Amino acid sequence: MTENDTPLLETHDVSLAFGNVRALVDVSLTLRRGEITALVGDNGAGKSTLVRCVSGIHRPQSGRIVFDGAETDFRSPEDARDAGIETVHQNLALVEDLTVWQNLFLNREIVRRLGPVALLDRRAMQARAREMVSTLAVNVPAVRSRVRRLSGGQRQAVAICRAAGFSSKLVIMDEPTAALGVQETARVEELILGLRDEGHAILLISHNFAQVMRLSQQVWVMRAGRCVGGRRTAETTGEEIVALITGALSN
Amino acid sequence: MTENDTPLLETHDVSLAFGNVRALVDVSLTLRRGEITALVGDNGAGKSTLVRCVSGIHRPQSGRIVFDGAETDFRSPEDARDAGIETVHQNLALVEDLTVWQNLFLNREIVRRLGPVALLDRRAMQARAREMVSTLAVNVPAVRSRVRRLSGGQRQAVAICRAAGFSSKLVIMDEPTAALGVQETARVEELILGLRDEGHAILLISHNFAQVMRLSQQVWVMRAGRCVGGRRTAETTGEEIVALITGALSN
Amino acid sequence: MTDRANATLVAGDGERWAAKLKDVGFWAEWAALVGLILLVIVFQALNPTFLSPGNITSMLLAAAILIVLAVGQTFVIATAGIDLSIASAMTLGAVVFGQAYTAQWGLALSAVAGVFAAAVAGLVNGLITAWGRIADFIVTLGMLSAASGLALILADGKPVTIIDPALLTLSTGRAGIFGYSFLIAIAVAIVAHVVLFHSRFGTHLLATGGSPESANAMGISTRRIKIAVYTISGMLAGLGALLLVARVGAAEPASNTSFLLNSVAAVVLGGVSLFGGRGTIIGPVVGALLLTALVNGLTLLGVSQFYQPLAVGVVVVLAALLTRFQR
Amino acid sequence: MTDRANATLVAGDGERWAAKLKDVGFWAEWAALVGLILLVIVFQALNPTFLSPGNITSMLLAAAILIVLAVGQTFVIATAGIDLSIASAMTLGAVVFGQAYTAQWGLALSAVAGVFAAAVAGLVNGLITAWGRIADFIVTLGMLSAASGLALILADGKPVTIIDPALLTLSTGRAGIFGYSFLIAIAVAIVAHVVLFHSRFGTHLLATGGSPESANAMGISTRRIKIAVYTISGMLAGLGALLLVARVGAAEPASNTSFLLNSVAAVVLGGVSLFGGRGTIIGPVVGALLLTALVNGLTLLGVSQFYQPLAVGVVVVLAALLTRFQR
Amino acid sequence: SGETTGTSPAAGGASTATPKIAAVIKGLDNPFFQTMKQGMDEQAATAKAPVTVQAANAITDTTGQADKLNGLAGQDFSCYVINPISGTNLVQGLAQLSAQNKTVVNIDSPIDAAAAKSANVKPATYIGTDNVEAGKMAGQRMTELLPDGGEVAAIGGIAGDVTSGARIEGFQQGIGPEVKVLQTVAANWERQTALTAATDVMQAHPELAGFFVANDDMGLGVARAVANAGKTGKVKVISVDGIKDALNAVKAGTLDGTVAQYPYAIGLMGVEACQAAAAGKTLPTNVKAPVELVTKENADKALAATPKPFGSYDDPFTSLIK
Ligand SMILES: Nc1ncnc2c1ncn2[C@@H]1O[C@H](COP(=O)(O)OP(=O)(O)OP(=O)(O)O)[C@@H](O)[C@H]1O
Ligand SMILES: Nc1ncnc2c1ncn2[C@@H]1O[C@H](COP(=O)(O)OP(=O)(O)OP(=O)(O)O)[C@@H](O)[C@H]1O
Ligand SMILES: [Mg+2]
Ligand SMILES: [Mg+2]
Repeated sequence: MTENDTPLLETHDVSLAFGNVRALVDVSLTLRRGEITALVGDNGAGKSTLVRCVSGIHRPQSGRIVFDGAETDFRSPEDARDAGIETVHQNLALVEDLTVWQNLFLNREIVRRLGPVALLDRRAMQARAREMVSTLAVNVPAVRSRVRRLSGGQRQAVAICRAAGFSSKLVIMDEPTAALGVQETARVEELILGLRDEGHAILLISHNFAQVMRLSQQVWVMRAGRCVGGRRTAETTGEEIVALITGALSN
Repeated sequence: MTENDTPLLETHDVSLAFGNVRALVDVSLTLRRGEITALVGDNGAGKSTLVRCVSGIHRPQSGRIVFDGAETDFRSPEDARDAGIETVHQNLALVEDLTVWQNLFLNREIVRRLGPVALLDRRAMQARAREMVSTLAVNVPAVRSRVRRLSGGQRQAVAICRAAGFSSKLVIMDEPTAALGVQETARVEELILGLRDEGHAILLISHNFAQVMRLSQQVWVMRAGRCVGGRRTAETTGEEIVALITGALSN
Repeated sequence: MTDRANATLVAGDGERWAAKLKDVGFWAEWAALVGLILLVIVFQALNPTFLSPGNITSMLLAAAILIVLAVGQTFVIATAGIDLSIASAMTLGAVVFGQAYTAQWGLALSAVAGVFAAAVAGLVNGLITAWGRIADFIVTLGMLSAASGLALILADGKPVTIIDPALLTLSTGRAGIFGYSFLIAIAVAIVAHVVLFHSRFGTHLLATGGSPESANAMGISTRRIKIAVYTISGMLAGLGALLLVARVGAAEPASNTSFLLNSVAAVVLGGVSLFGGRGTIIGPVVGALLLTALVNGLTLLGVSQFYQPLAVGVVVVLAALLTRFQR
Repeated sequence: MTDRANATLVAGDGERWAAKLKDVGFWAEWAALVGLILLVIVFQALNPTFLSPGNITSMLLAAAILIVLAVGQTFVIATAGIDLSIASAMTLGAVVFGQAYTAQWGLALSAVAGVFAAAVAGLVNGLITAWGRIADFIVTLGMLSAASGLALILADGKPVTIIDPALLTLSTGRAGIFGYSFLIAIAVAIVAHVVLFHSRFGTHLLATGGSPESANAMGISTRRIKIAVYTISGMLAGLGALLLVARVGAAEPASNTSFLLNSVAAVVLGGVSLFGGRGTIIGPVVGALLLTALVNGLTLLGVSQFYQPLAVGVVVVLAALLTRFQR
Repeated sequence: SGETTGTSPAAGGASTATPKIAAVIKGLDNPFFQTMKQGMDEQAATAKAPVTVQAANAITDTTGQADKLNGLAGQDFSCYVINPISGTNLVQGLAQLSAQNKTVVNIDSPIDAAAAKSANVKPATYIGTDNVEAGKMAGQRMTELLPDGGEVAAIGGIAGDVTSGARIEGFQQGIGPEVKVLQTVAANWERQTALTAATDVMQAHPELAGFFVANDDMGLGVARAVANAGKTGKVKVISVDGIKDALNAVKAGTLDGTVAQYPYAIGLMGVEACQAAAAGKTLPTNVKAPVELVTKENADKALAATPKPFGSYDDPFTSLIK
C-alpha cells in the first residue's frame, strides 16, 4: 500500500520565536503511520511548542507541516481536530469548573435532535464517560464531579481518556504519565499500545527513558529549539539518546 | 543525642474529608531527622492532601501533628514556614504574573532599610536568584521573565529552588521531578542528597520507584486515604511496595 | 478492570440528595432564594399589604425588565465578561422603537427595529471584544457612552409618547396574579436555562468562561462564543426596551443607570461568579426579585428616602453573606 | 554548572532595551500614553487654545481628583477586586468633612475626620470581603449604597457651603502651570508607585491578585492584603473628598457616579488587567489625564452635547484598541 | 436641532455691541434644559450673536460641569450665561472669569451668595424662578383640588438633589393644614422608577389622595401608575416643569396640573442680558422668570404657545436692547 508508505506527519523547517526566545528553529521530522514515535529533550527544548504548532494552537512563523499527505495550515485547534489530530496537552486543557463528563465530551457533545433543536444527551454522555474513565483510573473519580476537585493524576487520566476516546489518525500525548502512579502508568501504556494496534499513530513526549524505549519505534531528540537527531528505537540505546539530548553527541 | 532520637514529624490519626470524599483516614506516620522519607501511593490516594495538612494549608478535622517535639496547630502556611517547613507543592504554588526572582523570594524578600521605610533590594534578589536557578536548570530561564512564559519543567525547577534556598528543618517535595528532563532530574536528586547531607529532613512524594529506592531511607505507602504501611527502604523491595500500593499485600 | 470500592468513589443517585442537603455549598447556591424568603417574611410581618395579591402582581411586573436584563447579563458574565452597556443598549432600543413608531412603521416593525438596534449594539461589543482582544469592561464602557449618545441624537433629546392598545395590554394585562410582562420574562428565563444547560452552545459558553485556553485547545471558537453572548445580551436589552416603553408609555433617551448596576447585582446575588465558567439562570432571576422586593418593601414601610440607600446596601451585603460558603 | 549558551537565555542589559522597543507588548503597556499624545495632537490642530498654559492648568486641575481615585482603584484592581464604592466613600468623606467644619471643628480636624470616615468605609469593605469571602463586586456595591445613604442622613440631604481661605488656595493656587491639587495627586501617585514596586507589601499585593492560592501557600495573608488595599482605596477616596470640597466649595451628599466609572476606566485604559496580578501606577494616571483631556477638548471644540457621549465612547474604545497586543 | 454657532474670530471682532456668548447649563438629557437651549439659540439667531452652549453629562455631574466652564473660561467669550447645578460648584471657574472682567449672567439656579463673595464673583444679573415658589404654587393647587384635605405623597429626584428638595419644600409650604404629606420617595428623575414607586405607595396607602412630583418626566410615570390602578381623577397628580408632553397630559386629564417654569424664556432672557451688557447698559440684579400653573382650563392655550409662556410676562431686557 503506497498510502501507508507516505509519512503521516512531516514538519519541514518549522520555526517559531516568542519575542527573543527562539522556541523552535528549523525543526524537521517525520512520523510514520501505525507507529509510536517518541519526542524527547530537556525542559524548555521546545517539545510542547512543536506540539502546539501541530495541533493548531500556534502557527509556525516559517516552515511547512504536512499531514496525511496534504499541506496543512491549521488556523485553530478545531481544524486540527477535524483533520484527525487529538492532543493531550501538558497543561491538560481541562476546564476546571466543568464536570468530568463535560470535559470528556467538550466540543464533541452527544445531542438528541427534537425537530430543529438539539439538546444535550446528558445520560448517554455520563454513561459513556463512566466507561471511559474506569478503564484508566484506579481511584475512579465521579464523572459528575467538577475537575477542580480531582487529584493531579486523576486529571491526567481524564485528559488521556478524552484524546483516546475519539477516533483519530494521530494522538499526541505531551508527558501523559508525568503525574501518574504505577498502576495508572501501566494502564496508560497498555492503552497507548492498544491505540497503536488499532492503527492510530501516536506522538509521545516523555522524560521517562524506560518508557520511551519500551513503547516507541522511533525517537526524535530536541535540544534548545532544534531537532538534533532521530533514531529507530531498536537500533539505539538509552546512552546514545542521552548523549544527543545533552549535546555530547551531535548528529 | 536524645534530640536526634525523637522523630522530626509525627502525624497521629489525621483525618480529613471533603464533603463525602474521605481524603485522609486516620493517617499515622513518622519522619526521622536527617533522612529522606518517601511517600508513595496511587493517584488520589491522599498524598498531597496530607502534605497540605502538614504545611498549614488544610487543617485536619481530627488527629494531631507533632513537629520537632511540639504539637502543632498551623493556622496558615506562614506558621508552617516559620516553624521550619518548606514545601514544593504539586501545583507548584507559583504566581504566574510575577517574575522568577519575585517568586523565588515571595514572602522572603530582601529589603534595604532607609530609616523607617524598607525598600526591596531588587539587585541583590536578582543576583541571588540567578545563582539559585542556574544550579538546577539546563535551559536557564531569565530571572526577570515572568513565570507565565516558562516551560513546565522550568517552572518546577523554580519551585524547587525556592524550597531549597531557605534553610529549614523539613523540606517537603510533592512529585518534584514529575515534569523534569533527565539532566534536570539528576540535578534535583543531587540537590536532595545535598540537602540531606546538610542535615535537613526531606519528605519526598514520587511515582518513580527507581528514584524512591535510590534516594530514600524510609517509605510510607498510602492507599485510598489510609496509610497502609511503612518500610525501611533497605529492607524492602520494589515488589513489596507495589503490593502494598495495590492492596495485594496488607500490613 | 472493574471499579473497586474506594474512598473517592462517590455514592449512587439515592444517597446523592441526602449528601447534597448536608453540604453547605448546596445551600449557598440557593442563597438568593433564602435571602428572598427571609426578606418576604420580615416585610410581611411588618406590613401585611406586602403579600396582598395586588402588591405581588405589581412587584412581579416591576421585576420583569430587570429579570430580562439579568438573564442577558448572566450569559455575558458566565464567559467572564461584563456588559456595562446593557442599560444604554436598552435606551437605544427604546428610542429606535419610538422613532420608528412615530414614523408610522407600525407596532410590529417598530418593535423589531428596536430589538435589532439593541442587538447590533451588542454585536459590536462582541466583535470588538473578540477581535480587538480588548477587556470587556472597557469595550462595553465605551458602548455605554456611545449608545446613550446615539439615543440622544436619534431622539433629539426628547421623549416620545407612545399610546398603543397592544402595548397597554402588554403592560397592564395579566393572567391571574401574573402580568404579561412578567410571564414574558419567565419565558425568557426558561429558554435561557435550556440554552445554558442543555445545548452545546451553553457548554461551550461555560468552557469559554472557565478556561479560554482549554476551550480553544478543544477547538471551541471562543471568539464566536463571545460575539454570540454579547449579541444575546443586546437582544435581551432590546426586549427589555419594549417592556420599558410599554410600561412607561414613552420612549425616552434617559440613561437608566440604575438598571445597569442592578442587573449585575442580581447576577452576583444569584451566585454567579464574575470570574466566569459557572452560572445558573434561576439564581439571577431570584436575585432580580430580591432587589425589586427590597425596594418595594422599603417603600411600603415608608422608610425615609435618606435611609433607603443604607437599608438597600446592608441587605445586599447580608444576602451575599449567605453565599459565603459557595465555591 | 555554569550557564550555557542556549535558546532561552535572555540577552544582557544592553540589548534588553533594543529588544523591548521592538516588542509590541512594550508599546501596548504605554497605550494610554500613545492615546493621550494622539488626542493632544488632534485637539491642538483643531483648536489652538487646547495647549494654552491656562487650559493645560485647568485640565490638570480637573484631572487631580480622578488621578487620586484611579490610584486607589489600581490597588484594589491589582488584587483582582474592584471598588464600586470609591465615589460614595468620597461623598461620605466630603459630607463628614462638611459637617465637622460647620460644627466648628476647625479645618485640620475636619479634614482628618473626612478622610477617616472614607477610610473606615474602605476598611469595612476589606473586612467583609476578606472574612465574609463574598465577591468584591457585591460588597462594594452594597457599600456604594450604604455610604451614600449615610452621607444623605448625616447631611440631612442638604449641601453645606464651605468657604475657607486655605481650601481656596488649595483649589486655585498653583506653582507654574501646576495647580496645588494636581501636585498633591502626583505626589500620591509617586508614593503609590514606590509602595507597589519597591516594598514587600506591593509584591504581596500583586501575588494576591495573581494567584491567591499560591500567595497563601507561601504564607502571605491574602486577607490582610485585601483589608489593606480597601482601606487605602478608602483613604484616597477621603483625600479625593477634600480636593472635591475645595474644588466645588461645598460638601454635598450628591452621588458622584461619574467618578466611579471613570476611575475604573482610567485604570483599565492604563493597561491594568481587571483579573489582577499586574499593574502600573503611571498607566492609570495617564488614563485619567486622557479621559479629562477628552472631555475638555470636546468642550473646547464646541461639539454638540448630544454628540459628546458618542465621541467619548468611540475614543475610549480606540484608545483601548492600542492595548490589544498586551498580554 | 439648534446647532451651536461657530466661533469665528470675525464674529467677535465685528462689533463691540455683539457679545460672544458661552453658556453652561445643567444637563441635556432632560427636555427642560433642551428648551432652555432652544431659547438661547433662537434669541442668539435674532441678535446675530454667536452662542456656544455646553451642558453637564447629567444633572448630578457637579464637577463635570465645573470642568466644562473651566474649558470655556480660557477662551475669548465676552459673556457667560451659567446655570450651576449647585450653589457653589462653578465658583472656581467664575473666579477666573471675574478676574478677566467678563460678564456673568446667572440663570435658573442661583450662585451661593457667600461663595460668590469669597471668590469675588459678581454676576451681572440673576434670571430665574424660585423652585420653592414653584413648589408652593403646586401645593396651593393641591389644596384646591382636595377641598376635604387628604394624604398625599411626594416623589422626588435623586435623594439629596437640591432642585428636588426645594420644590418639595415649597410644596409643603403651599399646602393647607388639611393636606398631609405622608412620605417622600426618591425616584432618581427616572420615569420608570417613579412609576414603580407610585405603584408601591398606592399599595401601602389605598386611601391616598394625590402625588406631588418634582418634575414632569417623573410626573408622567406617576400618572401612568395612577391610570394603571384605575384611579385617574381620584388620585391627583401635580408636577413641575411644563414640558410639552406634560401639557398634553394635563389636557387629556391624566395629569392634574403642572407648574410651568418656561426655561425657554429663561434662556432667551439670558442671551438678552448679554446683549444689554455688551451695549453698556446697567442690568437689573434680579429678574423673575415667568411661572404659570397649567390646568385643564388653560392647557390649550399653554400648548399653543409652548415653549413660550402663554401669558404675558415682564422682560426688562427688551427695552435695554432696543
Ligand atoms: N507563550 C510563550 N511565551 C514566551 N516564551 C514561551 C512561551 N511558550 C514557551 N516559551 C519558551 O519556549 C521554550 C520552549 O518551551 P516548551 O514549553 O516548548 O518546552 P518543552 O520542551 O515542552 O519543555 P518541558 O519538558 O519542560 O515541558 C521555553 O524556553 C519557554 O520558556
Ligand atoms: N479541595 C478538594 N475538594 C474535594 N475533593 C478533594 C479536594 N482535594 C483533594 N480531593 C480529593 O481527595 C482525594 C485525594 O487527593 P490528593 O490530591 O491528596 O491525591 P494524591 O495522592 O496527591 O494523588 P496524585 O498522585 O494524583 O497527586 C482525591 O480523590 C481528590 O479528588
Ligand atoms: Mg512541555
Ligand atoms: Mg498529589
